[in-house]
Amino acid sequence: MKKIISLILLFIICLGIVFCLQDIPFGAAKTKVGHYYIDNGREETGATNIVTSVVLNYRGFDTLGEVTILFLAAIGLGAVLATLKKKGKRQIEPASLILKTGCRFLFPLILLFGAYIFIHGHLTPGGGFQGGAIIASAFLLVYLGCRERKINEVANKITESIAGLVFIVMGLIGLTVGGHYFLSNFMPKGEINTLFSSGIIPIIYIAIGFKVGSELTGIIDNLMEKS
Amino acid sequence: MEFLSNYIYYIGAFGLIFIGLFIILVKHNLIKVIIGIGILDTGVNLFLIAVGYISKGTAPIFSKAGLDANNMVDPVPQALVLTSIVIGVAILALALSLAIRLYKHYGTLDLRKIKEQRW
Amino acid sequence: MVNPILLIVVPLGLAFALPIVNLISKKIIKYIPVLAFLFNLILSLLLIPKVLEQTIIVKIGGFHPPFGINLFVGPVGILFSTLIALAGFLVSIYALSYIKEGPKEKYHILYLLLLTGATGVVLTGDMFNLFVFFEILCISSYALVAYLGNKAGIESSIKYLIQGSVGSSLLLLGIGLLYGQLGTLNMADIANQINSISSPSIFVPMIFIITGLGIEAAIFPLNAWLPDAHSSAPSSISAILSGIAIEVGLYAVIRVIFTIFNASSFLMFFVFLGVLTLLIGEMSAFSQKNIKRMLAYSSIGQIGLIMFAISLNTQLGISAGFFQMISHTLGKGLLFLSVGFLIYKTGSMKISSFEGIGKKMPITSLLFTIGAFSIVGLPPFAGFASKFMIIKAALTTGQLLFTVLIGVILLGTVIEGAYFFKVIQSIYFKGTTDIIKRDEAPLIALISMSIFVLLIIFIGVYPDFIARILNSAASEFINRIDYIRSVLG
Amino acid sequence: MSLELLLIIAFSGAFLTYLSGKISSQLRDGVAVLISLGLVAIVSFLYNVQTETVFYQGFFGISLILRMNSLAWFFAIAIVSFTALCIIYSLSYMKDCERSNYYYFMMLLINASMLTIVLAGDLVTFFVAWEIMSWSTFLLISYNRNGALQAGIKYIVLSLIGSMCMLVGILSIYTSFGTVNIADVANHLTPSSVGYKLFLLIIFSITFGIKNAIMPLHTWLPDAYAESPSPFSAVLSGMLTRMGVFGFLLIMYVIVGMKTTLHLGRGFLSFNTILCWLGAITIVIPTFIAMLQNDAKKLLAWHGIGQGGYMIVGIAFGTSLGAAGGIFHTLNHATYIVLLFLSVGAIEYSTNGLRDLNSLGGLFKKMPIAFFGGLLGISGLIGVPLTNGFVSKWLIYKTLILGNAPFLAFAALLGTWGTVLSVYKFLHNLFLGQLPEEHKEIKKAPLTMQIPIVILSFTIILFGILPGLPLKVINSIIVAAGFQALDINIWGVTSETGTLNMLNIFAAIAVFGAIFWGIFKVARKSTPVDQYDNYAAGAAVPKNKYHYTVEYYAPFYRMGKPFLKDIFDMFYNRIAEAIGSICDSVRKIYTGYVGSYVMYIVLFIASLIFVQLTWSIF
Repeated sequence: MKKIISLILLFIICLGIVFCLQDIPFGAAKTKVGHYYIDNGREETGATNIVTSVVLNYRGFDTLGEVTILFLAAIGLGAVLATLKKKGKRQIEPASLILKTGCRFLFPLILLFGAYIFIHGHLTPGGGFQGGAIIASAFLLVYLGCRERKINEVANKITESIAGLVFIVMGLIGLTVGGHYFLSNFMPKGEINTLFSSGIIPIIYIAIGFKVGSELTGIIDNLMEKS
Repeated sequence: MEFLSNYIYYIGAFGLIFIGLFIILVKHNLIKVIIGIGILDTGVNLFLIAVGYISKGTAPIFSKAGLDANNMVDPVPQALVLTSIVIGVAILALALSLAIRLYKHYGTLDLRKIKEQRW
Repeated sequence: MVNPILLIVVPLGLAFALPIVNLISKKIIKYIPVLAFLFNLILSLLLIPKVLEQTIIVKIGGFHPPFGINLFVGPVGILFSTLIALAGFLVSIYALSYIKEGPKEKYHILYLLLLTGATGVVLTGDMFNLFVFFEILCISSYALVAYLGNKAGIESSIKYLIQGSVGSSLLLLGIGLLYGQLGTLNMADIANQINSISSPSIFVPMIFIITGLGIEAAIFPLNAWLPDAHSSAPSSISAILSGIAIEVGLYAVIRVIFTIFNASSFLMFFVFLGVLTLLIGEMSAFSQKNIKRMLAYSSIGQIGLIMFAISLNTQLGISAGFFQMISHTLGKGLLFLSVGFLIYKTGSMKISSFEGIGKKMPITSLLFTIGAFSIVGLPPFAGFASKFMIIKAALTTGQLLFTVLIGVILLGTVIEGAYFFKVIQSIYFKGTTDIIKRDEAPLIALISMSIFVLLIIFIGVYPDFIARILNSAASEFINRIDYIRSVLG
Repeated sequence: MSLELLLIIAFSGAFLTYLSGKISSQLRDGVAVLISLGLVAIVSFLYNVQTETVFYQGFFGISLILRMNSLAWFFAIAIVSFTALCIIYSLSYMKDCERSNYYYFMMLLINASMLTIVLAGDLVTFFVAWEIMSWSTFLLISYNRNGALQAGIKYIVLSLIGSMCMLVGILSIYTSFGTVNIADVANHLTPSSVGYKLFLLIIFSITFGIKNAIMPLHTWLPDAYAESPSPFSAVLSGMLTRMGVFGFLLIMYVIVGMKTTLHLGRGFLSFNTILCWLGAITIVIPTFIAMLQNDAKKLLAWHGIGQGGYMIVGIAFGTSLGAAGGIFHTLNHATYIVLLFLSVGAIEYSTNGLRDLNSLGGLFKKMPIAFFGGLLGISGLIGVPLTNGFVSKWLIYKTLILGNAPFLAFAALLGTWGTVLSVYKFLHNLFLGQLPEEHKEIKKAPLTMQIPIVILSFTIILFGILPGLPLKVINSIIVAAGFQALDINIWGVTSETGTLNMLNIFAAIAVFGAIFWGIFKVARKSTPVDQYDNYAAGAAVPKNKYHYTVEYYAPFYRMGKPFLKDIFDMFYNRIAEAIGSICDSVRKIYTGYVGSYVMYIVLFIASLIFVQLTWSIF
């Protein structure tokens, strides 16, 4: 009965959306704002990856919010799981030697790859979030492979905080020096398509990379340890 | 057939959205409901990407010279999806942690039995 | 130069810095929210005269509005940000003595972020940015509802989360549909172009957006999370959720309806929905045994009243709605805060357990009583002035329908009065007559609650104090052309 | 002395009393008495002053006005004097009670708010003061705990309904005319339509009818009177309830205006005729219900309702004689009902809270002052010549007879018969008959309780013999309302169809009284016996076996009980229960199952889309 009602209701919503979608033809030419970004993005921000220029410059404030949400998730997760009583030492079956060695071997490589991704965020596909996620996966690998190892929570927290503060401070510097706009790209844009270009974007992306990496690691840590 | 090829992304996106909603509506298990939320999120993200797509377009990255700016897909939805994915992750993480705590309290994840807060 | 962006950035930065501060010293973290919102309060108050003269458009990153994100600091925005900062400041003072257990630094971070999200929602001029800040608001609420980690809190939190995330998905879907049609995310730009597209394809995204925002705003069929969440959260958070969060949600809804979609025909539906919300809320509250649940249902009722007032779509009606929001924030905030210590001392949320507490905690009980009087709308408290204005607004329209609906609303008020007075009777006139040892709430909490009381009485006696800003706020909603012009230039 | 200052003294006095109570209770008593007597002095100095001042403009820019005229002064002096007497009375009555600071604070706050009501020159001030009065009264009604809680809720709910009606009325006036100044409103209202006037009259009548306890709206009153502390019951019945009469005067004769109010409507269905009939019903039924009461205060409470009917009949009948009678009756009623409540209070005080008529009796010798107070009180209530009740009732009867309203007159008379029967029960069961054993040794009522009783007894006689004193003020009130002036002299009223001259009546009664006293003295044959010197069928009656006061009027009780139920009260209770159960079922929609919550959300969207796609109304 409930299923039938649900289906009927969803069908009605579906009809409404179909009516609406008639006005949004699939695969049509770009819309106003997008067009502007593609045309002017390189000159205004100095990034070849237009998505990055949108994420960090045109809509940088959204990204600040986004970073905040991830931070929020990490803190919220901690708050929810904090009062959980830890069970006694969990019986951990040590991993095999091959797995351990593999982990040890892969761990720095993954970190390096993650760093590469977020450092080159303004040039190639990728960026802070992707790179951060890759870094976090390295820590997850350690958790899975070398089970007795733990991350240094204090260091993790400090990284997280400082990375967040860097973002804010960069924005505030923009507010004071760069034409009095928050998050304005006050640094020299450099030569397009080189590593040291596009002003504050790489700096912020590095900060985001660290922040996302440490936050996701924190989440993994919390979920592994407290449950 | 042409219709399908024209609208396949929309159909896929809304298919996911409705599957997600349907799961949330009819399933009793909390984990399944959380999976439903995940599917719903994914559907919305897919829809956003589909909105920005143009036929046979390339990624909006000027990685090498000679790329046609008119043939690039809209970068805005991609930026939005980036944000939306992060939000989805945050919600899922929080939901799972809550599910863990809830299981500790109730010993079940059947939402029909978790009804202490009502009326 | 005072830049309104600091209203968002400073609390955010402090929230990011809090984990480090916690490592240095665990004692000072609880003062950080106080400082942050004191700063916000001062900044907002400084900005008010400037904003009333001319709206401030903050371009973030220096990009011109349709291409970059902008903040729209108009009378409404500054009114709300002042209110948020004020409530945040007072509640954080209260929390100095109230939050004693749990991971405290996480509480303070979440609290800061909750109110930052709220400030962002009211100030932003970009649709997607609205969504982002809305999510900050929602996710921090989910976490804070579960903060105590008890059965009720976790259960309410997960239910809230499920409904909230469905809502946010719908909201994002609506934004996506809108973007697909108009190719822009800036609110003013959307508003500018909205007349160019056909009505069914604008209606569907509007419904999705309104529903998504309406879940947080506790509009009637979407508000099932509210009684659970507000009653299970720590009382300081309940005060913020009831006083700020749902009102910010409602702000977002009406901003969407008025400014973006200009859907005045939809407002007629909202009038009825408002009355329905009010009745459902008050009737559900009527026979509650649990005090916090009762207050939560009463918030639903108040939201209905605000919806009704604003949906009248007149200058007077909208400013009356804002006035009611202010008086609700103050009144309900005070009620939740005072109830927090009543519950703390009796160890139970049952109304019956408060019998005779009037002797044990006379000041806290008095504060509760004043809050209740204000919410019911008795003079000389703020609730009366706002209710006066709402009825005046409804009668000024001269339509018989609104007069009849006002009758229904006043019936709801009578029900509200009945259950509040029952609680007051239990507090003062039930239980033993023996002399009980005084066991008052801590001084710092009493001070913060007393400021609420002073404001309630001051605004109730001298409503003209905020009349100007309310009027400008209402004009901002009525004149959407001005909004568009001031953003797009 | 400006009116603002008067009100500032009144309100700040209340707070000052509360604060001084924190220091010492003697100080508080002193401050309370000082404030209340001071108010009496100030108000009496304001006699014959006519002023109007704007005192505040911060409330949405509305000019809030205080105004003094004869109507306001008449009520103001009554309010402050009765409250002062009750405060003095309370000094010993409330001595050992808990929360006495709170009690005095609320008494003075109610006093101040009533004062503001009568001095209000605009409707917003009126409403604000009205509401302050309502909630502070609620807080004081609930003071006695237990049964008082129910009474308090009943009171405040009805009161809220009333004030919401009034709020709508006031705001409708404000939005129509842009002013709330009573005088201006009266001017603006003259040319407006009959329907609008009728709407205003009805909506305000609900408010004032609830406060004045007109018959279908009276249900809060008996419990509230009975459960309050006695001095407050006195204020409640004497003045607070009669704010309803003030309100009726205001809306009928000041705002809407005398000429339009009378015969607004068609024939029998005119507004004031219906009000008259409601008044008549209010006279008759409660008086007979009162007869069946066994709680002394409840008995008085029902009389309070009944006497309110006389005032309404007098005012609503709409002749100068009637209006004067109604207003005068308000004052007289206050005098004797306050006196009666204070007497009952004295008994309560002496017998540790007993007020059950079945278990008391024979207190005449123990408490002579209370007895004389009670005696004069009931005489006033009945309307025995030489008491003030006689004069006002005479005016009302005369109005009804002259106005060709025999049925109303009969109802008024019937009410008096009922009153005679029931108050005799009151007097007998309290003071006459046998003294129960356990009351042999009772506390003596202290001086501060006796002084108000004596003063009030004196006032009853004074106004009974010299009705011209208050009637002079009343005359100016009715003249201001647009009625013809009455020909008043110090002894009574002159009119073409018959003159009331208390001097003649006084002389006649004095002569007859002297004769009867002489006969009684000369022909006296009785011998006093001890209380327990009783015999039945030759055997000594065991103590406490035959107690005269138990089941007084038992046959009548059996006859009347099926008919004299308070059906309205039952009706309201039924409604309240129904609303309660509806409310209870409404909240069941919050089932606790999150799937259904999401279903609501989806349903909301789907139905809106469905409506839009089908009819496209948005």
